[in-house]
Amino acid sequence: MKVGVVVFPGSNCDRDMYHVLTDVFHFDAQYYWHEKGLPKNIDAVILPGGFSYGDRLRAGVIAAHSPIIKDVKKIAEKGIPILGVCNGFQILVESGLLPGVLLKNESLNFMCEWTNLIVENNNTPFTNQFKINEKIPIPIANGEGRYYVDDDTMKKLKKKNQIVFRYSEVVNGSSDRIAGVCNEDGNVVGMMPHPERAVESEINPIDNKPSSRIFESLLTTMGVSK
Amino acid sequence: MSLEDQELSELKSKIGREPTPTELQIVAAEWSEHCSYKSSKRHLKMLPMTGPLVINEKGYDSGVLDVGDGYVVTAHIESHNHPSAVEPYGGAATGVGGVIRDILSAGTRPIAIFDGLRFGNVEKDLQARWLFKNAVTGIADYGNCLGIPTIGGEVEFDECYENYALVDVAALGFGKKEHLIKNHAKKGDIVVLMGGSTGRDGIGGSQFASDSLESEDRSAVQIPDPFIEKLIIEAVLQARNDGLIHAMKDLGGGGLSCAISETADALEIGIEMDVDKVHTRESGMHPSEIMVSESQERMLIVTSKIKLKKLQTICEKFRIGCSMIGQVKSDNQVHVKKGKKTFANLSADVVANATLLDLPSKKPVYLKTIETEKKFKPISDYSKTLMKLLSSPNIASKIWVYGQYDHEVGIRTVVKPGKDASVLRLDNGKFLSAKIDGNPKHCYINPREGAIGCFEEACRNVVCTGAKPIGMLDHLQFGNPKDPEIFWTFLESLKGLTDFAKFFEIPCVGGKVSLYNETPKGPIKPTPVIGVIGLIDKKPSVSQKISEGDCLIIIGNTKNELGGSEFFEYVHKFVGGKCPVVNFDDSKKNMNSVLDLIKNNLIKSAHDCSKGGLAVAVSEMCMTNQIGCTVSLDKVPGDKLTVDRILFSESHSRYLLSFDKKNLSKIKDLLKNNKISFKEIGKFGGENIQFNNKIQSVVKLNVEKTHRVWLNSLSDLILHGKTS
Amino acid sequence: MATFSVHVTIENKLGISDPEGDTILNDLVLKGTHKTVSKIKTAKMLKFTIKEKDKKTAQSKVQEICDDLRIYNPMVSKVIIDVFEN
Amino acid sequence: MATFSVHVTIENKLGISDPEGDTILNDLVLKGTHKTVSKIKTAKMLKFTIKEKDKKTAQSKVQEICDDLRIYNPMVSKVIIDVFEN
Ligand SMILES: Nc1ncnc2c1ncn2[C@@H]1O[C@H](COP(=O)(O)OP(=O)(O)O)[C@@H](O)[C@H]1O
Ligand SMILES: [Mg+2]
Repeated sequence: MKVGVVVFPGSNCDRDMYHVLTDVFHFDAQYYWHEKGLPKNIDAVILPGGFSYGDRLRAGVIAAHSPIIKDVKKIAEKGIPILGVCNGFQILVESGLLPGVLLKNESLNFMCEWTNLIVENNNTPFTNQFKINEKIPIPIANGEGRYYVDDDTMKKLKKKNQIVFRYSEVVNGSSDRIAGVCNEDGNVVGMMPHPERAVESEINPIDNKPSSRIFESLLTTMGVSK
Repeated sequence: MSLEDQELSELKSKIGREPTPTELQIVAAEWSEHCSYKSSKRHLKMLPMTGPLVINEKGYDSGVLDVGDGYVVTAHIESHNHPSAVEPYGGAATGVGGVIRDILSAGTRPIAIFDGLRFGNVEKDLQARWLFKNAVTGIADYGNCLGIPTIGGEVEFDECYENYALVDVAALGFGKKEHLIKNHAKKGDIVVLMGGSTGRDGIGGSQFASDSLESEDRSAVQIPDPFIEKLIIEAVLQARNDGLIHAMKDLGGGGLSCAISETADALEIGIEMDVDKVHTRESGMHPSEIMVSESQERMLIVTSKIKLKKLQTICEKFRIGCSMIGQVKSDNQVHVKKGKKTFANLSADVVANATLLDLPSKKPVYLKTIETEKKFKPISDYSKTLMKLLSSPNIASKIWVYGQYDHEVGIRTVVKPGKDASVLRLDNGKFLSAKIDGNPKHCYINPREGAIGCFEEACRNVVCTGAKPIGMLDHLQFGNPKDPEIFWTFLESLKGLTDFAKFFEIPCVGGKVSLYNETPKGPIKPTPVIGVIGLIDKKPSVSQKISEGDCLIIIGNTKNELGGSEFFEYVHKFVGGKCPVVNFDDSKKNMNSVLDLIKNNLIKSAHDCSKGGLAVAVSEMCMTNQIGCTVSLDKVPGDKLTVDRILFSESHSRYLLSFDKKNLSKIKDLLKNNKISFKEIGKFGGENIQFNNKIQSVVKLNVEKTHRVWLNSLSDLILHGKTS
Repeated sequence: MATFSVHVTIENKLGISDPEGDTILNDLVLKGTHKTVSKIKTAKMLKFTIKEKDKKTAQSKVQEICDDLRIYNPMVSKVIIDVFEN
Repeated sequence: MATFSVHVTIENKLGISDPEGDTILNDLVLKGTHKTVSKIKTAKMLKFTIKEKDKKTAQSKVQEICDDLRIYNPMVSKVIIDVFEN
């Protein structure tokens, strides 16, 4: 159960994610620098949040051209679970692994606040321990987090059940309040909120159990019983 | 940029010859107020700087505190006032960058940022609004990109900052004690300049910071590059882990001149460097320009010949510049060459140690009459007055500010901004609490008591989280020190802080002096800003939700101290009166008692009483808990006072405690035992914030509605120009 | 070979909202005394300095860069490319 | 009265660094196969739609708006204003 945490220049939630993976859920996690390749036998890959390349030009666009993304794409095709969080989601979108685009928040500001997610698809490696419509208290922290797709893509997303999370209320102007999506196969998931900031009760002022299920889902997928 | 005549002759006599033009530039940069502290240094020595937890090492740019189990916390505070007043976005952002590098240079990872922001009257003054908005974005963009949470701060508006800005930034670092950089160097070691390239931007910045703003120097503006800074942080920490750093210093005011001469002086070495080796952004820069450029995001590192390769490999990985610019000599000289040619060769001691001044001081004339109160129109509707205060820019929620700051990254933030102090968890199971506070309105009326008040307020905030104060940072911001009246206010504030620090045995672990803060209308009010760091051994006090039937106790006396209060200044537009004075004994007793109550798990939450007085503090508790409260003003302990004074006096050492009724007798016993002045003054419940005087209702406000106004009025004002 | 300055303007496609332009218009310009402005659209510009054999190659080369490297996101934006001889 | 489209380009003054342009050049464009690009400078553009009596008034009006409302900070940036008749 090897989980890779990809590190780009400017990633800044890599260490948080690593801590949660190893110390809280006891995965065998390892960092991979963006210029390196990923090993063949990896079991899951996580692209953490941050400001890769300082968010220059557009969040995620420069990192999407990193050498490691080629490997991420190969692994994605094999059906291995891949999760992009915040900037990781932006990178997945910019590299074409996920549909849509993340635009500047309607407020035009960086927003750091606690939100509630609603689970819309519990058929992904990161949501299989949820019930549909379950609520997850979780924080966001982003400037470019407004998910947008054109009408045709939206239809497709709905048809193929690719909407994974919605905000329970309007947060930043995302199309249909979308907070996370997956690819058609469901193994590549991207989400703007930060699960790694919500799984420990010490720093979660509301309830840490729902977001923990994101990682427990991965454990289940990988055949590890809790 | 130049030396004063008398300084020039002093330099000549010290070196026994005419200085070269490059030497003149280097010395002018280093002898500026900003770098040399020439006006303040001899007085700053009065502050207590040692204590059982303080680790002192030569050459540290930040204070180091031992928090046990092999871990240390580092702390520093800085301001970027002049640059922020002309380019608020870049000025504020590079301010963050600078203080972060100070934390980094001790060898610790930065884990938190605090910002203290002061501007003119944002309700009337569009320029102030523009400055404020852009400074906030500058801090947000920089800190967020670095992935260092900005977890607290303060915001204040006062007409004395018209056309000006005070942007203070404090930072905390954390690391293993064994990883602290020991700052040593020996002959033959290599001097490396790491990070961004050197350009003409920011030339003369430190002198700029020491001039009044009239001489606006355009080239002194710096462009922030948080992305490079982030790479520097990771590269430096990796180099630290690999033991590649013998000594390190960040490049701040005075650029290379300052970094080279101070490193040479502190480590008692000589440094010979070649400006041709510095990676520059533009061609054709003169040696003196390279030496005084204040381009941001650069670090000076001393390493050995053998370790250099490894250091270069790390820099290559992060794609940041790494120039070997010189080497360590045994002669204590700062020797600047361009190729073979010498441009400066001065003793480090001469450059790094400007002659300290002993400026005259004199009690300001205005203080003679400032305490005399005017007669005021009586308040006819206290509900309206309280609502007005709660929506005023100084008291309204600052969520528009901290909501733009990533305050969660790093997953340490246990108590988030929006309460009193914020709390971080540390790797050894302990918790760190910190807050910065200032109060120029009080300090203007009484520079000494005002400064003590800021210190006590920061302590109170930290104590409300269950933390014991273990260190203090001071940032002393005043006008032109050559004015004896201003210098007197500086000395008074400093003496007050010293007394308090000694009495409470809270060592000063870092600080900064910023002088020449003058606006076109004159000097700013004295503005010391105090940061207090507290440590929690076991469990922090995280506010529990207050519910129906819970009780409210106030600790501490309410006195006739409306001078400099928001009530006088915002409601009555009056500057004057008697400002709050801290009684040291009461202060200590109250602090310890609150800590005792928290330790014994007796209360749900503690909130300190400060700006806006009791009325505002109770309202804040109600609003953040979405519950009403009925308070009896006649029960409030202290002087016999009129209703307005009980509601709005800003007397110090007061705490509001909420708790379950079942703990009442235990709490009372503990407080009585500790000989504390306290009273049970209210009950939570219902949907109104209500203050009664005996049987008469004085204030009645709906919690939900008030909450909405308090929460949104600052952003409405800044974004849409709405005043409520 | 000659050096060209190529201006790439990245702007929203028709129908994509531009909250920033709207905010500058409504909260800044129209709040003041400037009532003759009816719309503000924001765009981002990149000015390339490029060495190519002629204007046409410079243009097509930059277009290629923009497409290949996703200098703009085609779902929401378009680019306008103007070439100037130096 | 006629309607004009006024393009305001806000860019850093000469000698002021442009970290964003540098990153796009070094970490994106030059990492690929596009070696003929030697510099990229970023700028921001605002496209105003404004009704004024003539081109000159449109130009000066927009300049005034930019100065008054601090659409740019003259300390670090400059504006270039181009007017087009609609
Ligand atoms: N500029 C700022 N940056 C970050 N947090 C801020 C800022 N201003 C205020 N806050 C936060 O808002 C809350 C209230 O601040 P303040 O009114 O200064 O508190 P207090 O009166 O307890 O000192 C605190 O948690 C503080 O950290
Ligand atoms: Mg407080």
